[in-house]
Amino acid sequence: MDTFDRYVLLLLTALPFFGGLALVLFPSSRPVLIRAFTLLITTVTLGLSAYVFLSYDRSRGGFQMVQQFAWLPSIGASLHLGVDGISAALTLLNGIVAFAGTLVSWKLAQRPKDFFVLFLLLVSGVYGTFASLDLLFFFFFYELAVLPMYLLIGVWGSSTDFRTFLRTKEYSALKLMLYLVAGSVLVWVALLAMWVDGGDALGRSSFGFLDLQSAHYSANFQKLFFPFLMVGFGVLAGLWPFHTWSPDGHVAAPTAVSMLHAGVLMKLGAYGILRIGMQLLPEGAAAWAPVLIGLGTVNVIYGAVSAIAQRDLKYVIAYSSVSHMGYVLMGLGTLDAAGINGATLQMFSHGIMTALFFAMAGVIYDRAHVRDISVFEGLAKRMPVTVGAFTVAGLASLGLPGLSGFVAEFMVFVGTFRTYPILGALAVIGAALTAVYILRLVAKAFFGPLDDRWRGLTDASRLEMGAAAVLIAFLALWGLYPWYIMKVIDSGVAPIVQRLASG
Amino acid sequence: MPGVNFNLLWPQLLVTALAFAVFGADLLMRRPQRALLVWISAAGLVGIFVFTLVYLWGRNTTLYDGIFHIDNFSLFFSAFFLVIAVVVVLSSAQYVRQYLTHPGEYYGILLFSIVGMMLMAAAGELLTAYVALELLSFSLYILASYARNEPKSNEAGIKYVLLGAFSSALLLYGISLIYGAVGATRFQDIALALRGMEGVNSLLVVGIALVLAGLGFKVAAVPFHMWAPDVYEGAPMPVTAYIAVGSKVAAFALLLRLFAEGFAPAIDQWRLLVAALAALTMTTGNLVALTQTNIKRLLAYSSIAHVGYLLMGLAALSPLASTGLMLYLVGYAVTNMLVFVCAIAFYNREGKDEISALSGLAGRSPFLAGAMAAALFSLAGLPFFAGFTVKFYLFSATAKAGLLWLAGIAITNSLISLYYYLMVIKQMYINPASQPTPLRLPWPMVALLSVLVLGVLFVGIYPRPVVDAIQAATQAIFPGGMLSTP
Amino acid sequence: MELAWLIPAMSAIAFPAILLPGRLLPRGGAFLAPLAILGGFIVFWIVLADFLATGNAGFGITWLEAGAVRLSWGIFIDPLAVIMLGVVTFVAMLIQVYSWAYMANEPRFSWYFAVHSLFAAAMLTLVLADNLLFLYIAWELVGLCSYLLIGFYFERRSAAEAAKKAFVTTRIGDVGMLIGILLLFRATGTFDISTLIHLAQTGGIAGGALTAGMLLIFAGAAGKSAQFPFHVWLPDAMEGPTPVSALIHAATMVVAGVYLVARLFPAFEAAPAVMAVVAAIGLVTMLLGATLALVMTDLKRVLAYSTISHLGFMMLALGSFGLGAAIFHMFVHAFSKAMLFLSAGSVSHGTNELDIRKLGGLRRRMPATALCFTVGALALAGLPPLSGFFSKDELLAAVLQGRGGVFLAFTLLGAFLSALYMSRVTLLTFFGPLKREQEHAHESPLLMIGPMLILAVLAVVVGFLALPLVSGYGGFGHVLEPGGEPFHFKVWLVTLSSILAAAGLTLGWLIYSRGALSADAVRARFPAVQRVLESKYYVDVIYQWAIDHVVLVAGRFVALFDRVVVNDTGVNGAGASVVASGMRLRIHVTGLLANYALGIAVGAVAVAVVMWLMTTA
Amino acid sequence: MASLVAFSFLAALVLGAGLGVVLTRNVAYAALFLLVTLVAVAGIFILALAEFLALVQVLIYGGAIVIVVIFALMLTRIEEFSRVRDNPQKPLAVVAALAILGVLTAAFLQFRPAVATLRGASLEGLGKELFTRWAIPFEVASLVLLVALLGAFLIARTGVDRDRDRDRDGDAPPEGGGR
Amino acid sequence: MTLLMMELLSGALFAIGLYGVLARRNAVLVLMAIELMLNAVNINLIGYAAFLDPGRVLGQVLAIFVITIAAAEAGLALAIILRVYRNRGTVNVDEINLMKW
Repeated sequence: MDTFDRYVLLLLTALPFFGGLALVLFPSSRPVLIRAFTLLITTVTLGLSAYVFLSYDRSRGGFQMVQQFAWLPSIGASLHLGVDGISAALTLLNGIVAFAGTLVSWKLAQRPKDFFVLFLLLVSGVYGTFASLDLLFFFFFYELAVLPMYLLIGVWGSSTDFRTFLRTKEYSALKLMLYLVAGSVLVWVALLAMWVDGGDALGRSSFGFLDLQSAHYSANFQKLFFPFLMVGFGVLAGLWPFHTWSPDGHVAAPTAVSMLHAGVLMKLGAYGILRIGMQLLPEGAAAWAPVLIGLGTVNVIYGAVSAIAQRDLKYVIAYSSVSHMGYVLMGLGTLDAAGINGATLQMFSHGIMTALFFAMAGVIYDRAHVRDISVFEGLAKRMPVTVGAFTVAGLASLGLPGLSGFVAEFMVFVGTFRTYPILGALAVIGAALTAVYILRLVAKAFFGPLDDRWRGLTDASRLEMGAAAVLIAFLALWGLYPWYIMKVIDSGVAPIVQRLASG
Repeated sequence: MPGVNFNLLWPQLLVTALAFAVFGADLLMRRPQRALLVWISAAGLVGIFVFTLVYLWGRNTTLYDGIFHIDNFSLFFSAFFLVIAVVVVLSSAQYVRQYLTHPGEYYGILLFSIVGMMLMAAAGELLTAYVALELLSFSLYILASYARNEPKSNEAGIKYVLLGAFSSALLLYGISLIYGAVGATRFQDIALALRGMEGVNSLLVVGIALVLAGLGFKVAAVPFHMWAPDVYEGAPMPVTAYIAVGSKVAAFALLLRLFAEGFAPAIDQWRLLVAALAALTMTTGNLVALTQTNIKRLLAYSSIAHVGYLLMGLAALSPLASTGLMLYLVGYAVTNMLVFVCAIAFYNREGKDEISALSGLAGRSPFLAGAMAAALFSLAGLPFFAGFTVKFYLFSATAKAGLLWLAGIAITNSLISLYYYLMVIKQMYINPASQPTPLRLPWPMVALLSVLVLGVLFVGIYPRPVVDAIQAATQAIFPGGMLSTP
Repeated sequence: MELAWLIPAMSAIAFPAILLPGRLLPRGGAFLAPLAILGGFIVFWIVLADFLATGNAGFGITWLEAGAVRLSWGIFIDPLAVIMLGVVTFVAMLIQVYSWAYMANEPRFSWYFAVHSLFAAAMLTLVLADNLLFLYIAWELVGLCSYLLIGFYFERRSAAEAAKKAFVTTRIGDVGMLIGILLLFRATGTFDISTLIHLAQTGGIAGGALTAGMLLIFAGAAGKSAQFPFHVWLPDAMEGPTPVSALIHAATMVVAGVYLVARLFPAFEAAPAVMAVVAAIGLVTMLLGATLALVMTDLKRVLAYSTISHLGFMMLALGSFGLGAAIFHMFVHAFSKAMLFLSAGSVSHGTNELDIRKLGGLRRRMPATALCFTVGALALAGLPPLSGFFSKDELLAAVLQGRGGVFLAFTLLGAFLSALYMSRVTLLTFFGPLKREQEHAHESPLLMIGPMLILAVLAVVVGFLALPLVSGYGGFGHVLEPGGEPFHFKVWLVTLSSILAAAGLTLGWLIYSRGALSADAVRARFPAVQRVLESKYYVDVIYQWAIDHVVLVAGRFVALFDRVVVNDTGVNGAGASVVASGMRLRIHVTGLLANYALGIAVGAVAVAVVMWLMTTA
Repeated sequence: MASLVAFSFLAALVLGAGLGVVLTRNVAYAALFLLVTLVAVAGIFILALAEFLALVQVLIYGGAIVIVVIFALMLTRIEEFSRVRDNPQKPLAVVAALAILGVLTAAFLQFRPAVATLRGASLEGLGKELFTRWAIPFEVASLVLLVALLGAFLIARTGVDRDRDRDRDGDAPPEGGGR
Repeated sequence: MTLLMMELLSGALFAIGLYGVLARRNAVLVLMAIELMLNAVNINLIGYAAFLDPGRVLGQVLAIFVITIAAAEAGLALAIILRVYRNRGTVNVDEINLMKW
């Protein structure tokens, strides 16, 4: 299987990409064929990503399943793929969410072909980012993952009327796109600086991650450019105060896109901070960690408090994402093995959790055509499975033990308490705030007597239930049995922590 | 004549001959047959393209003591111009058929301008470069005012010709000062004089400055740019495409050789200036483009912005930067041709060039909308289109030359540009169509668009063959790596 | 002994087993739950036998390892754990049997049993956990299950709200607890309870950290055990099915807090300031519960406030260094309170009514229920020689010894009130003439009466366990605190407390049965007191105000800030200013050729000047 | 000395007439002033021993350009003919002109190359050079002239292009007139 | 007569022409002003050819080209101006501003 191992990452990235392109040739009049093909692709990629995750040799560590193709030798860029423990886990996450996303998009009626083409391109971009060991291609895929968002939200999204003001899908799509690209402006500048400086140190130009890892950047350089990466990637990770694209964007997006975006894409940002920022610029990371962890704390509290006041179902979820990404950022900011492990697991578990949230919110919105919490009452009676799954996601988000969110958050807390106990305490309080808004929502919208308006609602379809089941299964699996995934993640985190400690 | 080998000018001669042939054929043919002229021109150009590549491949020589250079650089650009010409000829077909009685005149003038462009890339001397530039410019003045009864076209013509003459005067005065300072006009003589310069040779400095101003006008660099939007808007659409792509590539070919072979020794004196011009140009272009409602005007400002990026390559002058600049030219050209051909295809059907007219295009013609979206994303520098790769390369090269701040400004600018490109995409994909009738394209248009889309993707995904060719071309103007090679 | 983990495991497995494949079995597989807990109860005896033979034991497996942090899943068995295991399995089992009949007509029958199982499993895990992290995990699951069970009738708005309130309120305490655990972890690097205790006793933890940590952990305990000011959720938790109340009040949930303090008792002892807080909170809670129990009109609410009051007793005892007394009181209280709730359930089953003003004379229709309830009430009132009498006396002794006279006086007041409200609720419900509305009241089926009777018997007899009955057994408290003295009566205290209990009962009888004293008259006499009591000391009002005016307002403010300042001003403003600068900039393209030419000329001059300057520079 | 006097005279004429071109309000006068300037410049050429250039100057400018200019003037708006106004940015134009003059003057004064004695080129040498080394640019220049003539013809000729109703392909007639 | 005089004459004429381009409204007059500027170029070229260039020829060759192309340019520009006049009835460049911004 060695040969297969070397090509699996390429396959994983290329399959959705070319699948998407192939989908262009399908006749628009055969939506079933299009969906089935998409499902086939996402199922196969789920299998492949599971293979990557399971066959990753955690005892050996390091980058595995490596493959390299020269691309532009004159500037030292090559298509260099490989995964370590962190990216192996996140690859799996992408596989799961993409699969579930396909299932919940089954009934999409408006221009399904175009939708799935863009959807697959998005998926491909995410796989590519996680698998890239070359900064140019990292950036390439990173942008590729952002690119389809504009159309996906702009065309298939929904506008929200708050009566006092309006958030149109066009506005949200535009803001999201410009914001994320604005973040990548900083990233790009930092990458170029690292390329130039690293090239001087190495004596040859290279965008290769492993090459640049051995280029020793001066402390001043690192301190200068780490914030570029931190803020640049932070934008995608929802770093306060650069987060406002996220609620509007997530709310406006169609269900599957919200799932993928909040579930996976935001993780790209955190992954970028970790992989490029912290691993390549450890001294810079050390100098800026207090800022990162501080902003992360603001994220946690600010997002949670904002979520309390939201009336729209998806806005609650969206602000909860802001809040939960705060834990990821805090975990990264601890520079501590436990914290970074927790942050990575939090990426994973928040990805699953928020995908579940959005999937179920999508089911509700699909049936009820409104998302205003105040008009819902007693939905649990008519939609027990949907509501149950939503509640599971809610419980995971408030850090209930037994679901993976707890393990992740707990690790972050442990890390934070080691470094900044006060912030750690605030983060724990954030978890209590989560309970407040989630339970308020559940109590208001799902429980209570069934309103007559909602007597005609139907529960989730089998496919939607399937999606929910897959997601819940992983929430519970890593909640009850985190040992395996933590081992894999830790094999990736350990070298980073070592670099942080020695740098 | 000693040391002269006219054989090496076969491509230029052939294009000239083709131009005369087209003129003559137009006069001899009856009206319905004249529709064939587009094919004759295109086929001729393709033939010359093949011939040029086969015949001149690997030659490296100069004619007339360095007045002309027959090297990989000029070969690369000759081939480049021929490709551009083919696309422009093909995309003009419908315009010509609809509005012109004598297509031969149009194609003939177009072909003459190609000769001018090829000579610009080959010129190693200021006067020759000037004459070649005027051949191109005159053709463009004529083409810009080709819609004789359109007030906007007239206006474009008069502004273009008067300002062009004005800037030519500045350029010529600069040449005269350089001549006075150096006693010669060859690029290498200038370089020699600059290298041997002790203290300040004010005549040379002012001369270079005026040359820069004159050529700055041709590429529409700020503050010499204000003609561009008006001319773009006023000129017939295929001509706008040609001005946007062809004249700019040619002017940069000239600039690149002039700077690399002539001005390079004084790089410390002009680097920051060019960098500042680049920053000013891209920022102005992008900011003003934000407010446009006409697609041609939007693209005019957008191409001003792109000139800013291109000037970065000049400011960062080095083999790497020059490779980046030429790669950017390739990406810019193929992308801009795509976007213009899309606009032309739309205009041919609808007769509208307002952005708002594009609303709902995705529903009316998914292919056209897709092609246009690809072009716009590419212009914005998003992956996996040409724009991403070429920007990344050029910006990297700029950063390498110690101009990271400039690259930063450029990257920020490409963010600003994304906004207005998205506005167009929004019209096409999100806004509903005012008249939802399907929009069908003639097959040649579809074929042309397909080729261009493939080109945009090719440069974006697998740029290596192009880069290899460009590196060969770059070696010709950087003999022995005059500047430090990274 | 290693089998101990089976006890929670069986119930834990019952949860998914009922939910997933269970739907194919008769009655939705609900019978798996009682089977599982019965299994647990059987294993308990094996464990007990082992324990008596070998003493304390524990073992664990690694659960998670990341960097230097290693978390293990382990169990630890000591007398406290064994006692709790017994109580929990036994009471849970009885309640499940009872529920089988009580819940028979519910649509979500199997769901109820599934969650019930999980509840028991969580509580048992909590009891067995050898480290704080796992204790916390089980702790949270207990909270979840109580949430699910309290919200069982989620169609009722009040049930939904009550469930939310219970979860959120306890969660707030849990936050403190988690912070406390993490603080201790930061100080010691371990979650292991024995290690922590050892370090605390040997001064291995800095005083500040220990005090802060223990205080925060106590916040968690206070939340779960409904101590002031976290007590508000408990009365509302009555919205769940009555057997659930029995479970929560007797064997699980509320005793978790007491158990936690007991589990960490040596560590608490090492932080005397925290102990004082524990005692004070316990005292306040005890009085608060007792006074409110006196004015409630809902049968279950009276019992709920009585629970609060008794939990206060337990905390008070713990705070007075009386570990044995507290646990013994918990033990006794578990049986009595479970039985009282089951009886209340029986009442509601027979009459569909729980408002004591509408009940009365039920002993004529429901004699068994009446008997059980009365026994339980008397036991809790501390009438000798029922179980409550023993536990109360041990408790009083502990308070006297640990906290002195003032605390004792208040404790006695509480004991008196306890007797008073118990007599009130019993007399009003079961005695006196049968109300006309209750003509159709009927006795409950045997499946319900059986567990009640068993518990009634226990409520009568378990008190004697306090006494050193056989050699080698130094009484209940002595088992827990082997170093302490065996239990003995302080005669004056016994007498005093018995008199007070009797006085309370008598007063109740005078007021509510004989009508010799008018409750209304008392009320009219002290309108302010009346108002305060009926408003439940305004605690709920204050909370509601805080939620409405602090939390929600803060939420709205932040949301508005986010929209108006961060988004509309910061983001849109930045975008708009770019576009605006474009608008401003574009006027330079005037359309006038002369201007264009001027631009070119000025540009040329500027380029020349700049280049010249750069050359000379 | 004589040359200096002649140069001064001619320079004064060049500048005076040049100012006349840009300052006079009568278009016809401007054309005449231009003619004067051109001839005076030709005189300067003679002083600089470039007789052939002087000849070219008089023939091409004096002949061709001025005639074309006058021809064009005939066609321009009659009422403006004698009273053209300048545009409002005149003050700025003065500043710009002075600025460029200042830069140039400074450049001329600062850079003083070693000057050889004044010497003219032989006409023979000029012709030889022009048709050997500069043959290609010369040919290109002829192409430029051709293009200019052709363009002038194309643009200035009267008559309309093909009417829209004669479109062969029957496409929907686009609006906008084919810009 | 010295080189400097020629240079200054050329510079002055160039500045005058430049002023004319910037200040004139009539397109034909603008064109005339440009011709002045080109003449200034030629004075310079001839001057340098006469005083500096050892070959003496290059400047004159350049000047011939300049004159040729200037003539062609004038012709073409006039044709365009004529066209504008026919269509718009004016040659005032200040009035030719259909397109702006």
